[in-house]
Order: sequence, then structure tokens, then C-alpha cells
Amino acid sequence: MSEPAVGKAEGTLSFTDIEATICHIAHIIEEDKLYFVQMAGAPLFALLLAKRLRAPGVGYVVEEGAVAPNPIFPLPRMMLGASRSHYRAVAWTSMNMVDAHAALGFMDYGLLAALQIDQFGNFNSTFIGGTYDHPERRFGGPGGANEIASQCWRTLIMTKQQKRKFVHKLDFMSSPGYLDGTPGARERVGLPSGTGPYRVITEDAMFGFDDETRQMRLIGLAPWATLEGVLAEMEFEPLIADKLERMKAPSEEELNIIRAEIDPGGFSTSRGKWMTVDAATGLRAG
Amino acid sequence: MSEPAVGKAEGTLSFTDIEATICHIAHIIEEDKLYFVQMAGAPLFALLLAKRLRAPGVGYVVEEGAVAPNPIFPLPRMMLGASRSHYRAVAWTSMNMVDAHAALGFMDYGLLAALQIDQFGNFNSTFIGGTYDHPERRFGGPGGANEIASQCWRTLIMTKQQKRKFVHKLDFMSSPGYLDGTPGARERVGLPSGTGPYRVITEDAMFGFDDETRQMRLIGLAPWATLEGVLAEMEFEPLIADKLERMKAPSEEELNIIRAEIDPGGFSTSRGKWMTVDAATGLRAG
Amino acid sequence: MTVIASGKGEFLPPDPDGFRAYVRDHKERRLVNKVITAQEAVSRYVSDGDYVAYDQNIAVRGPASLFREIIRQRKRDLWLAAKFTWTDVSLLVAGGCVSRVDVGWMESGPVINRAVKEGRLKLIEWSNGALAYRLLAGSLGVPYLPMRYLGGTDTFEQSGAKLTEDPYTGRRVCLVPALYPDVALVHVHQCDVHGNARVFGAGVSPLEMAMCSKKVIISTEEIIEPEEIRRQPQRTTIPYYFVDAVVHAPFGSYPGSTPGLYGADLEHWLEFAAAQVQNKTDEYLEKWVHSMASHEEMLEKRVGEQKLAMMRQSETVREGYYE
Amino acid sequence: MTVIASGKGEFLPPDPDGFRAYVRDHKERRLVNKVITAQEAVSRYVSDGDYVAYDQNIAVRGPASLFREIIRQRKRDLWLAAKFTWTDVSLLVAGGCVSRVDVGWMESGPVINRAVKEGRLKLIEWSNGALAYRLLAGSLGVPYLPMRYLGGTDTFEQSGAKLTEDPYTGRRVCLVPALYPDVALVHVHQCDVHGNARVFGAGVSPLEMAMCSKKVIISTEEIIEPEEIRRQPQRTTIPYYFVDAVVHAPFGSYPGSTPGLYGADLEHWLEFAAAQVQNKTDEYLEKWVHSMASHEEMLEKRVGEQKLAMMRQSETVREGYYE
Repeated sequence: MSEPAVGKAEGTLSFTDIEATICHIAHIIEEDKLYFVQMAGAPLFALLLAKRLRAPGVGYVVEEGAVAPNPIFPLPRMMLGASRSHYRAVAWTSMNMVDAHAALGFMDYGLLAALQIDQFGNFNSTFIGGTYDHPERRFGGPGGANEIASQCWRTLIMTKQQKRKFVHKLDFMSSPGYLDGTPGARERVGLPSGTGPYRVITEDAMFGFDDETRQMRLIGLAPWATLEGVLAEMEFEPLIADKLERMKAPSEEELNIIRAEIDPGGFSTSRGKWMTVDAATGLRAG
Repeated sequence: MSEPAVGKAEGTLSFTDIEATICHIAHIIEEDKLYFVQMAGAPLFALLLAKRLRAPGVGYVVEEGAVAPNPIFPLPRMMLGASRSHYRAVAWTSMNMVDAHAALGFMDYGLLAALQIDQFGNFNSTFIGGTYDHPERRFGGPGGANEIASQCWRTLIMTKQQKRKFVHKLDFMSSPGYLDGTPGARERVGLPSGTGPYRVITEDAMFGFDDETRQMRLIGLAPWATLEGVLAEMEFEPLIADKLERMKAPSEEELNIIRAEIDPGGFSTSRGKWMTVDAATGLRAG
Repeated sequence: MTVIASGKGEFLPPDPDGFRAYVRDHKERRLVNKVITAQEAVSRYVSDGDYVAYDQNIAVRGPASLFREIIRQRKRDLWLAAKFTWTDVSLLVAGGCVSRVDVGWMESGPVINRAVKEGRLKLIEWSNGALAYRLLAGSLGVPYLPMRYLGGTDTFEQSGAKLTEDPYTGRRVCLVPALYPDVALVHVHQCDVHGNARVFGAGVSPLEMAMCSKKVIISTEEIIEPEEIRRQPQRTTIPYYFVDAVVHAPFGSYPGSTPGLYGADLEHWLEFAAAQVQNKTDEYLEKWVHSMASHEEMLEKRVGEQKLAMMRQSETVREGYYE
Repeated sequence: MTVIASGKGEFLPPDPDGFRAYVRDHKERRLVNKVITAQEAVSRYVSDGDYVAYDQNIAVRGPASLFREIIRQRKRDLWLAAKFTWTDVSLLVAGGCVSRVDVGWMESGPVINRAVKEGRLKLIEWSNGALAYRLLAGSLGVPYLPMRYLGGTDTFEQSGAKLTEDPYTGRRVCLVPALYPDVALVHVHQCDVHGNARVFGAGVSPLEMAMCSKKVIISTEEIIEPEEIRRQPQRTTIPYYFVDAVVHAPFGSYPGSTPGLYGADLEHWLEFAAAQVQNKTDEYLEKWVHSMASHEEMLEKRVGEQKLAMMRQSETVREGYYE
């Protein structure tokens, strides 16, 4: 069940970690770029939030072949490939077709979610614990993430700010970041040159990558987050930007749109960790 | 200008060599097979004649992607890809699509025309005389013949019964027959196994190929044709079947359909060598 | 054009010439009536051990009635291509039908996890796109296609992909083997009795799959006249000669939606989800599959006209599909 | 995966990463108005030395008004992909615009023969299908595709194909290099101002070509509203972001037909054929191209409303295109 956007206490906002991440991503969506968004769920919600609020003309494709749709809000709960999410696209095509659009370099940004990520932006969506043949917990697989992360110019990856997510060594590398970080590592395995992860976004922070060493670098903090808090939730230590950007907090308007129009019923977004912040300062009020 | 089907003398029929060949091919079209027919012109006319007269359900594709059309007769003079020739197809697709249908083995017969052919059924549609860089006369190129002759199970090739057509050595091998005739020759250069030329059809004769040596074999003669006459119009000597089939002569009905419905104005079919035969016996009456 | 690295995943060996020979000997070229029941279609065209591909998933325009018929007939040892799927793989695994899955994406809950742990289910890694691309390769009649992803990952290692040097540029490129499934299942909006099928809306790879599968079963919401197909040739998704069987199946993607016609039944999924968590999928299958003789009986006795009417009402968009 | 044999034909080297970089730096991602005149489009997007591909031919739905604009602007040293063409190649060669042709099929009369003999025109051998397939390879963003033909022939020898061993089956298969043209010209039935284009009827490879060409000029019989495009997304052949320029060109394929709209002008071809035989193509070009400032002027002064009306009347089929 979703909580009201305006929290229990006067002047506070309550939201889940997933909702916070969705808002952070929505803030960096650029209207003059093309996006390839993986399946339904939080990555698509982030793009739709930006499209709904401030970038109505932004173009995106989804794996099952809809090109630049204008979805009808509110979306149905099972929106994957449904008529309301493909509404008023400029073209209805197929998976091979949109993957080819990405192969040709038309997709500026890939937008997707990861279970686990390492310091070079490689990520896992296959299994956690155990071995490939005897996994402790098997997940759904890379889906479209491998082709998106390989072929779009820049990849935006969302995950949670948890130690088990930012790991020294992935249980399984489902999709490529900068691989071992050496120059030309992606090109040596056949991936298009000049591509790679661009931002990693969590509820608390935003990361980029060093142009030379390809290591992950902390570049922004949510208003309620601290450097120490973020580092405590990472197995590896990232580079840290000279000047950390102070990210914006989710707004009441954004949260209302997520809950009433994009993910009515909170099917995906309400299943996270809740936090409450001061609406004016974004500082934790819990 | 086309001549009337019923010739000058009572009880005779006059037609061109091309018209005769079209009728010969039409007689061997099988309604339960699929055909890949090269461009507009005589090969397509032959299929349409069979479809119009006795095999209305026969399916065929053309290079520009129409699948199993039911053309409107009379056809327009420039019928290539025109609306009347693609009428009531089951699908309108593209060149790569129908080529893929052939690659997958769905096309039983390819049907096309050649400028020059050798004893293994290799053929030329590129140039005659001189060298590749300095041709005496340059022609249009293979068009779709290479993919058709490579990928359909059986190829039907029409040409004229002339010494310069049946040659020891092609000026240029545009499209493959059995290559050098050795076992596995086609497979060694990447062509699908079990494919190759099946019949060569001229105004005077029909040829098959030996299963072992892959050499061309004369198997049928038009009523007006003689063994000696046919051999005199070939540079190489073909194998000769033990029992030569006596082919049927064009009928008045067939000629009328060609001239009035399939090629009105005789744009393609009237530009040949005329002959006149006795309508009852098919023997030359000229 | 050296092979630099090869994944170690098992894959159905591509055999373009073998596929061609099958087509030559078994595929009907004539325009004949192919309408049969789901029972006949699955009995005749799905065999134990077959590699089965299908388009879309149990959420949207999946061949759900055919999934249930496969479970009802207790087909065994199937190898599934799970690209862009959902709970459909779990359903077929719960039904005891599956021994191997080529993974793009699938819902991976208790049923899958249990089957993997107990060694009943072997998974092989690809991605949604790689599986669709393998079908594209199959649809072109070639043994493989080059592509620009998979390389460098553990996914590559657990797949059947290869890393090679491109003889044209000298640069590196991955190859994936073409996929020629034994069976394709495609649920469509409209189809004529000959198998000329129309899919409305975006899709995954219905055409590619129908082209490169040995046996193709179409289930269709509606059977339309052949003359209607010929009046709008551009709307045909799959031409007749690829198709072996046409099954008339209104609400054939139940509990999923068919865009333009009806929405999904969310309650049904919650029921399956609960059955998974409570380890009661046998009871779920007994109720929805085994105790029912057919899709029609299930719709009548288990779903009911009232729910079907609600599903129809919940689809408010016809534009682009039927208009 | 050894290369067993290579054709010796010159070919535009495939460079998928170079194409990607061009796309990144030059292609517009926004929905902007791209309507300009033919004069502007050819001046801005066709350069001397460019590799030019186009869909269909001067008989049916070819970009004939753009051919004439290219001749009018005296573009030079173009390299043409002549797949499934007709007298269009002769026309452009007569106009002095062409130095190389990749041959699938073309009308090859006195103009071509003379140019080849005089060394002004270099021909390279492929086939219709091989050129379309090279565009398919380009549209997939890969350096080459394997295929099952060309091998064993002199066509192979004079092409840029290669014979290789397939690393999956050990059998032999040909490869052809992907084609990434500099310019694509596509004449369509309908297009919106953003470049979302609709082709009605069967075609050769309009989409593949638009995807893999650096610069894409669409000429269109009709400009329709963007909202109309979005009401029927399945009818879109080419999405906007592949397109650089939209030229409004009613009767744009004159003297050829546009199926569903107008038939061809047979008399015009006889005039061109006569000009070829009589070695008077310069006079033909002066009359139809150089003395006219634009396609519109040519339609008005040289063709005339009466003939245009006859061409419209001669097309009796709208079914499948507009109905």
C-alpha cells in the first residue's frame, strides 16, 4: 500500500527508496536525446516521470518494439507491452528492430536496473550466491540489459545503496560495464567503441566514471545522504569528486504523479524502504 | 505488333519463339508448388499463363516482395511492381523477406531467363564478348537470378535455341548451375545442398540434367523440332534421353491469353522470331 | 577470421540445410484449411524433447491456451526459448514439461529456483535480444549472425556465442548460432483458415519465429476470410506457407491481455503467485488445467462470462489495432 | 573460420563504428520540421563522390524528381547501388553524375555501354538480393552477413564477397560486406514533417536503406499530420530519427507510377529510349531537366495537367494501398 506523499508530520514527504531513485533519474533525462528503456518497472517510470513533467517530447524505445510512444496515464498495473503504454507511438515494430536502432548508434542512453554492480559498472541480474550451476537465488536474467548496456552510447543504471549491491566481485557479470577497466577492454570483446556506463543512481547518491581508469566516482548526494553513509553501503571505495553535487529531493508533485498516474497501486514502487524527509530542506525527518 | 493467333493460312497458328517457350513452361507448372519468379517478362508470363488457364491456386513470389498475388488481367504494359500485378497478394513484403523465404527452402522452383548457358546449367546475364573490363556488349546483370538459382530447390531456365546461347564456355558465369559438375561442387562454395538447375526450356526443346554427371540432357522436342535441328543450335553436345518426349504445341487459347491479357501489345513476347505451324499437328507450316 | 573465444553453453546446433530438407518434405505449399483444435494441434505438432519458442508472454498476447494444452497433455523434456517472458516459464516448469531453458528474461520465483536446485531444470544464458536475434538468423536461413553485444560477460561464457575477428574490418565481433526451433507458438489477432496471420501492435519476433520453426501453431482471437487478407496484404504478419495449424482461441492469451481486445486478469496472477509461494502449483494446475478438458471449458467454468466481459471493458484502446 | 576465397571487386568498406559516430554527431533526435525543397535537400545532402542508394526504380515509386535534381545540380562521381533498377542508372550516367555502379540489375542500353567502353563508368558485380542484403547488414549495425548464394560464380569473383568456413557447422558460407551508403533517396506515399514515412505496397528495402545511410532524403506524394502517424503506428515504414529531409513531391516518381495513386507515362520512356539510341540524351536532359528550374515547373510545362490526369485515371487500384 502506498503512503500519502505528504507524510504524517506537517511539512514532510514520505517516499520509498525506489521512488527517490526514480526522481533522481527523472531529473537528468534530456529531452533532445533518445532512450532505450528496459522492460516495465522503475527505469521506465523514471523516464515517464520526466516525460510527464518537463520533457514531453523525449523519445524512447522499449524492447518489444514501440518507438516514441505517448502513454495514456494512468497506466494499467501490468503495463508491459499493453495498449496504454504503446499508445500513439510513431511506430510499432519488433525487438530485433529496436535492437538494431541501438546497434546503429541512435540510442543516446540506455536506462536499466541492476541487482549488483562493481567498480567498473559491470552488473548482475542473473543470480546471487552459490555458483552458476548451483545458485542460491536465481533471478530473471539479463533481459535486454546486455544489448542496451553494450550498444547505447551511455548507460544509466539504477540500483539500491546497499553494501550487497556495490560489490568487489559480482556473483555473475550479466551485462558489461567497462569490464576490467583497461583501455579498449570493450572493443576487444566486440562491443561498439565509445560506449559504456555513464551514471549509477541510487536513492542516496549518483556516480559517474573516470575517463581514464574507468572507476566509479561518487559525484552527487541526496539532501538526506552523507558521504560516510553512502560509503558505508559499498563494499568497494569509489573515487570521490572534488565537489559533490547536492541532488534535489523528490517533490510532492513528482510523488503524486508516480503514485496516481505512472504506478497506480504502487505495484512496483511501494515495495521498498520508506523514508520521511522535510519537504523544504530534504533532510531526514524520520 | 502481334500477329493474330490464327495464322494467314487456314488451320495454322503463328507465334514467336518466346511465346512458344512461355507455353512450354506453362505446361510444366505444378499447382502445389511455390515458385520464385525473376522480375517481369517472359518467365513471369509463363507462370501467369499456367495460373490463368489451369493452376489458379499456384503460389509465387517476386523479387520486390509480393507473396502469392492474384494479378488483374489484362496487365499493364510496365507491370514491374505495379498495382495490378501485386493485386490481392496474401502479403506485401520486401526483397530481403522473399529472398529469406527461398533461403529457408520454401521455394520449390526458381523461374528465370538466361543469355547464355553451358552444359552444367551455369548461365550468363552480364555481358557477351570481350572481357569483364572491356565487354563488347554489356547486359543488365544477374538481377535476382543468382539468389534464385542458388536457393530454390529446382531452377527452370528459359533461353533460345541458338548456338550462341548453348556454349562451351560462358563469357561470364553470372549465376550458378552445377558449376564444374563434380559431386558437391555447389556445397563447396556455400550453396544449399540438394539444389540446382532442373529444366532448360527453349522454343524447340526441353533439357534436364544427369543425376550423376550433372550434364545437360535433351529430354523433349517441340512438335516442329528435330533432334538434328536442336543439336545444330548448340555449341556443346548434350546427353540425349533414351526416349524423347514429344512436347505439346501452343494452343490458340494460350496464345490469345498471352496477347490479350498477359502481355497486351506484345511488349515482350512479340519481339522474337515468328513461326507458323499446323494447328492440329504442330508441324511447321511456314 | 579466427575464433578468439567460445561460450560453453549448450545450444541447439544450427543446421540450415537440415531445416531446408524438413521444409521441402513436410511443409504444405497449397492453400488448404489448417483449422484444428488445440488438442489436435498440440498432440500432432508438439513432441517430448522438442525445442519450443513462442512470441510475447503470458502477460500480453502470449499463446496461453496452448501452454495449458501442453501441460494437459503432459508433454515432457521441452527446451524453451525464454525471451521477454514472465510467469509462463514457471507455469510450464510447474507442469513438469520443461528440462532446459534458454534465458533472456523470465519471472524467477520459487518454482524456477526449486527446479534449478533439484537439478530438474538446466538454464543456459542469452539475453532477450540475443534470442530474438538467433531467430532472425534462423529466419534468414543462415548458420549464425554477427552482433555487437554479449562479449566480455559471464553471460557470454554461459552461452553458445563466439568472439571472432571480422574478416572485413579486422575488428572483433560476436557471433550467435541461428535458432531453428522445432515448434513455434504464436497467438494473433486475426488469421484465415490457410494460416495468413495478422498481429496488431508492437511485438517481439512473431514473424522471424514462424519462418524458422519446423512446426508452427497459430492460435487466433478471430478467423477471418481469405479474401479479407488479400484486400490488405500489408497487414499480413505471417504468410500461410509457414503455418501448420490454426487454432481458434478467443481469449487465447488469458490471463494476459490481447491489446485492442481485452485487458489482463490481475487476480489470476495473484492466484498463481500465491500458489508458487505456498508450493501449491499442483492444486493450481488441477483447477485451471487438468480438471478442464479444453480452453473453452476453462473459460466457461473457471473464468466466467462476467470476468470476460470485465476484461473486454478494461481494454479501452482500439486505435491503431482495429481502427 | 578461414577465408577460403575473396572476390576482387571494389566495395565501400563497412565501418559500423564510423557510422555510429556519424549518427551520434549528426542525426537529429528531436521531432523537428524537416520539410525543405528538393533543391535544398540535394544541395545540402548529396555531395560529389557520395555513395547513393535509392529504393525501387524509375518505373515504380522511384525518387525520380530527386534524380533530376541531382542531374540539374551537376553532382559528380557518384557511386550507385543499382539493385532492381531500370533506366534510372542510364539517366544518371547520361547526366554525367556517376562513376561507379554496384550492379544488381539495370537497363543496359547505349548510354551504359558507351560509358563502360570509354572507361567513364566502372561496374562492380553483385545481384539484386546481394545489394538488398548488404543494406540489411548495414541496418543491423554489423560489418557483414553470411548468406547462401554468390559462391562459385564469376559474379562472386567481381564482387567483394568472401567464401568462409562457418565456425558453427564447419560448412562453407559466403559473406558480404555491410553497406553504409552516404545518401539514401526514398519516395513514399505519405510522410509527416518530422520524417515518419509510410510506403504502401511491396517494396525492395526502403527501411533497411534509411536505417544504414548517413543522410536520408524522403520525397513524398503527401505530407500528413504527425497525429495521423500516431493513430496508426503499424503503418509507419520509416521512423523519424533516420530521416534528414522531407521533400513534398506529388508525382515524384514521374514518369514511373506510384501504386495506388497514378500509372506510368509510357510515352516518356519511349522518348528516353529513342534519345539513347539516337545519342541525343543531352537534348533529352536539356528538355526535361536543365531547362526546368524544378520538378513543379517540369510537371507544369513539360507534362501538363492533362497527362497527369490521365496518369491518375490509369491507376484503378486503391485497394490495399489507401483502403
